[in-house]
Amino acid sequence: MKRAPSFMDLKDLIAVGLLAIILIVVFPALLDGFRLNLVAKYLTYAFVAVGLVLCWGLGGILSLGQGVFFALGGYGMAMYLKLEASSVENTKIQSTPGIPDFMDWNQITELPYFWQPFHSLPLTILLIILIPALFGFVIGSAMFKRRVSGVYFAIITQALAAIATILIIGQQGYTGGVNGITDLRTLHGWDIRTDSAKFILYFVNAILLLCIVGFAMYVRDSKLGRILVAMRDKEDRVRFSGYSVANFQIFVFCLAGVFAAIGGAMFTLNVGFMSPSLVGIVPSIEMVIFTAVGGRLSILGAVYGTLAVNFAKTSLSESFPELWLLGLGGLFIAVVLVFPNGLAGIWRDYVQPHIDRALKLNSKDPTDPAANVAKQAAAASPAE
Amino acid sequence: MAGPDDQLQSRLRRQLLMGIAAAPLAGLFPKVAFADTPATSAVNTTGLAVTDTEVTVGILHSVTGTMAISETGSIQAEKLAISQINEMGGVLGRKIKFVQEDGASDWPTFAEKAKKLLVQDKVAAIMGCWTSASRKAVLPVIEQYNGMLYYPTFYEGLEQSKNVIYTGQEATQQILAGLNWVVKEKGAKTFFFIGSDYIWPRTSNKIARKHIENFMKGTKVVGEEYFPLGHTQFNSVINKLKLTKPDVIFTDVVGGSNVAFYKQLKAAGINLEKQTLMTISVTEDEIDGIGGDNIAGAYACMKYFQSLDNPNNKEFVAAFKKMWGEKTVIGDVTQAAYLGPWLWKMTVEKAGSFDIDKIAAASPGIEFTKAPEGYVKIHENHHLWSRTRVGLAQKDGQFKVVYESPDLIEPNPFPKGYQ
Amino acid sequence: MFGDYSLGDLGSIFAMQGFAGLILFSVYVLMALGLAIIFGQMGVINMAHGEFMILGAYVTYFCSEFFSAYLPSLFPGYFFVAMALAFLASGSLGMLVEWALIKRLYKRPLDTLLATWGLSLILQQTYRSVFGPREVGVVLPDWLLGSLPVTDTIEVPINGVFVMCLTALITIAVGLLMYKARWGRQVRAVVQNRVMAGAVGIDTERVDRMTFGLGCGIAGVAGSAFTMIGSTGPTSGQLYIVDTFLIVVFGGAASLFGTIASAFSISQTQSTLEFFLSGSMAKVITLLTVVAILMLRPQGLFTLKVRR
Amino acid sequence: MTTIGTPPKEYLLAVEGLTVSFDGFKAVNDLSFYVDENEIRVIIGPNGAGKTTVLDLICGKTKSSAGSIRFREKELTKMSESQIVLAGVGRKFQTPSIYDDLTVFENLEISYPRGRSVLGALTFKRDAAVRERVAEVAEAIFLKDRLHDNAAFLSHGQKQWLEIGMLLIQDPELLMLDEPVAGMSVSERIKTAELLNTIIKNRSVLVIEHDMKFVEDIAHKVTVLHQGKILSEGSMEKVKNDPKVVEVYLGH
Repeated sequence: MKRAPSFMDLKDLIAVGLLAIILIVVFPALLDGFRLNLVAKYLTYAFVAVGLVLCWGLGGILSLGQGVFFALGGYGMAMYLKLEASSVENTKIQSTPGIPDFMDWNQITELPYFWQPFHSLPLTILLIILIPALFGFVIGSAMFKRRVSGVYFAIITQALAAIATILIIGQQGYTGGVNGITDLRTLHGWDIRTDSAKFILYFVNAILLLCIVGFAMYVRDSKLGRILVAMRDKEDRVRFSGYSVANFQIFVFCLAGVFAAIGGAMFTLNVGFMSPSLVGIVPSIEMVIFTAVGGRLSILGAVYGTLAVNFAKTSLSESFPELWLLGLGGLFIAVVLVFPNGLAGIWRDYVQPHIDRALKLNSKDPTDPAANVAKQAAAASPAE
Repeated sequence: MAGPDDQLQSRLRRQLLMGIAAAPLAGLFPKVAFADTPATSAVNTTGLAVTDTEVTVGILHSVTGTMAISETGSIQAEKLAISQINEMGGVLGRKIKFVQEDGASDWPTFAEKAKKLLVQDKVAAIMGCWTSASRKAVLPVIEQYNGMLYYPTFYEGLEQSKNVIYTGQEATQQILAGLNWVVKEKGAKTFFFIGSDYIWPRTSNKIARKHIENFMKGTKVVGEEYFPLGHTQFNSVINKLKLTKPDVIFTDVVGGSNVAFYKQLKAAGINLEKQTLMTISVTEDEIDGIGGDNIAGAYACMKYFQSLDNPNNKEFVAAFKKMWGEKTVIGDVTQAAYLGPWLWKMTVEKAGSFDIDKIAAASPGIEFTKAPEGYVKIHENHHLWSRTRVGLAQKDGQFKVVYESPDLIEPNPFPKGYQ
Repeated sequence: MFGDYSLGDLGSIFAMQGFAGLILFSVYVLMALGLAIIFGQMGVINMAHGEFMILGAYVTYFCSEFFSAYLPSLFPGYFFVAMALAFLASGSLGMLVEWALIKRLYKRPLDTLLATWGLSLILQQTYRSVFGPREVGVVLPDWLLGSLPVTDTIEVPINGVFVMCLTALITIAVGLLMYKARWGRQVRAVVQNRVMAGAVGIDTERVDRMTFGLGCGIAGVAGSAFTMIGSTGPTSGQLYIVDTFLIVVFGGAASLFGTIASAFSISQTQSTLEFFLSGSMAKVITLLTVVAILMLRPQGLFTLKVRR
Repeated sequence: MTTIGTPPKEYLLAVEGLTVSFDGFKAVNDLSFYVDENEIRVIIGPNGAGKTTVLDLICGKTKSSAGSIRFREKELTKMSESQIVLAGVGRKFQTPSIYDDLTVFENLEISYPRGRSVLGALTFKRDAAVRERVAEVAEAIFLKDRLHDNAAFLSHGQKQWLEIGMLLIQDPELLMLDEPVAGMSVSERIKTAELLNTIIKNRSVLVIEHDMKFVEDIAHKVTVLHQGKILSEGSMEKVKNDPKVVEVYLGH
């Protein structure tokens, strides 16, 4: 078969279809409103994890600052919702009605200029995409043009996450500080707090995630995806084949950032508030671990990994809160030492062969991207 | 036991109602108990987790993460109160069962767990939260699903909800009496504020500043500094203290930063016996980490100290230590957390129902005469009337009470003139 | 802002501010030294560095409790015993961790980051289960407290002087060990070419283990010293990790001298800014400056330009 | 620009006064040489003479301290690596530099001179032209049957060929090869020489090589480097008989 390694071949289609059925049919059928809303929250993290597969898994760029992007999206959406909730009507007991309550508490009497655009929903949505992209571009240009990579990039992005947290908490008059932006009510007049709204938002979230997964697969299966892998292996060779490596790194970093920001915005909608506790070092690293548990090379694995870790976290922390941290720590170590390709690797090594045998599905077709990725994973497993 | 008088009263009531002397046996005689125990259908019309013998409440604090340090005491106090109430026969004849959830020092987790407690466990009340941030995260959930939260921490005010009873002090209650005292007793003219960088210290300092600048004569604030949570280097601000030589250092630094701050203050030669320092954030709990030697001589301004000399408190401290060990200490928030289950019990009994709306309506006016801090009473605004005290830190980690406000101070979460 | 103060006041303030900066500098060097060895020399990203420090702090706490209960006469000197034990405890734990975990990951530096982060979570929870969630107060001998008055207004905190001396001592010892002793040459040989080093008869596994243990042991001593100025609780270690890494990276990872220079510039910036701005903004600006400079000069302050 | 006079005629590549120092050590010191259109130039010299550094400087991997490198009137010292490649300079590394995790086909496809921008790569279509060209090159580099194997599974010699193939598909005007036959078996070496002989047509080539037999076979002109400077330059015959060269290099 000399067909191009096409985006969404049969195998991908089946896998994505399965995920779609799980998300859109199985979960809503099995889970009550409360649990479904929890799943919605987990899925917002999966946006970040999918971005990390492209950025870290394929491109080899480990960002420990994805929380910053998550925050840019989450706070963008929260600012819009907060302004809508802070109508003059709702805030008439304040000394300055019409501005968010936390501004009033901090003696701010006028809405800051950078809040103004968030009066408009279309503009908010646009900014949720554009600001992270721009931020990623600035950071990426500065670092990748100077060949900052690997460990150094990870540590610098981690410092950015720390700075962002201190800044958000310190500038509480403008950001709500450590409390975050809370008490959000309506989206363009639609009450997002009701159970029916949460139900609808779950589906919006799930479908958006499926779109992102599809787009990520498109990127992976395009030549750009292969260049990312090539870059991870032999950066210089790519450079001396006439590619501007930095531009590709910037692109994939921005893309992962935008994915994270969309996840952040969906988080705000599903959870009903945004808080600096999702910005800092710890959440940023946790998002990396979701990706690692799923398998850093597998886009669908990232979604399942996120769900698995969070399900475990919720159920373990409900029954044994002390054990949870030990479990999480152990998971980190196990994923690194024993299962470097995470759930996707386990699936590929132990489950897939049986299925293949049963279905007599020929996965030897070398232009089949799923098989390629699997092979890449096998070859890449020990080395960075 | 916390309330022998209460116990006595309730025994008397039971004896009157049932003609049975042995209260603890009540549970063994369901038929008889029925006379004391109103039908579940009557006391629970909204589907809360109330059965004929049990009622479920939630405890929602951080067991893990950075806030576990502070919240442990609150959990202990709430469990103590619940076990005491159960020993006395429970609430409306029903034993209290609790479901404990871990907020993990993470505000979204608090919201998630609060929702779980209300939606899945259908708890009749939640004792919980510590930081303002966790309360702010939980508040919309509690209001949406119509729950009842008993919140123990002294906090910044600017909030009032039908669904929350604030058992700690709001900022004006805590601060103003202390400032008045320090100006009067120490002749203080100049103040330097040092706080952690988040809403409670900033709001508290704002109120303190307004009071100093607008409501007192000849006093001023000569410095105001904030540090990120967890900051451990205070030498620069200590130099500023030496430069400005304030009469009073007024601090609301929280958590582990306190340890660094007081150790460095002492090392820099600032002797708290000579330099007046007033804190609104250091309780006996924090002194455990700071070390009594390092903070002896500082004044703390709050409503409760473990050393309070009254019979209620003596029994409370004894019961607490019996349950949790001799070495445990009890701070302001721990005591406030202890009030939660009791206030809820009394409110339920007054309302004759577990229904949230009825409890919310019945809360104002509830008095607790047996509170370790002395008499408290729930205000219309769901905060407590309480006294404010100033304690002088001792080397052994306890406070010596040097001042107590003569009257109960009215809670005023939206203070006019302090905004 | 200086209008209100006399010249003499200002002079002494600048003197004390400079001294505050020096203390911060010593603290930073002490924090970063262990990491500079582990990260700079071995290339391992040890995210559990803070937890190794806290182990040292807990050891000090237990020593103080033990001495005050059983050997009160020797209490004034317990701090030295505590530091030695802290070094041994953290160092042994480090060697254990190297053996169980790190040695499998030398080729995957980014994965050491994830694995040691997991380790730090486990250690934190272990501390919490064993020592309780609250902070413990370490009682210091009297001679370590208080200050030496230099003039009427200038006072020098004794524990600050102690930290400075300790830092100087450890730095010199590490410097000698790494650059003068045979062992240091072996470490560098292993770092530069593991296979070749093994071929010429260096026991690379042992060198790795000892190096990692040394780095962790120094972290333990740092933690022990920090009980004088900071808090000791299960999660206290996390406070240090970002600062520490930035110092090492900013200095140019492979150079001990770079680490010291970077600790100096960062501490001076921070402590000067703190005097003029609020603590939060000082921190943000310092970190941002460091990140900005790292973006312009990713190799850090001091690195050799080498032929590749 | 730091040009030292104008060269007498139009060269494809003009290197003038090129200097680079690493912490004071001058790896390349005031080096000047010129390469003609369609010329095959071999650089030889003992270890540490600065041969690889010269290639690094030309392709932009290392930045020069002084001097100029002009290629078709473009100043390469001021261009980025990818711009230099786009200008028509291709380079093969000493150790085979290929992408282990991609197949042979994908390795070659990445070097195909189309879709080199981010957007271009994202919308790149593997059309007939691409497939034909890849098949053609794969045939030339003896890897026709291995097209869909991961490059990691190739032998050392095959990896070298693959990298040469990647350069071939890139079709540069100046091709720089760093020890193309190092580490090869005898039979591989013969095949490689054959391969090189076909690909060096219609372009200029700059080769670093130790194998004298091989050098004699292909070189138009030889440049001998020693301690970052030119020791001798000219035909193989002339260089071989230069006493200075004999002393430092060929003598032992």
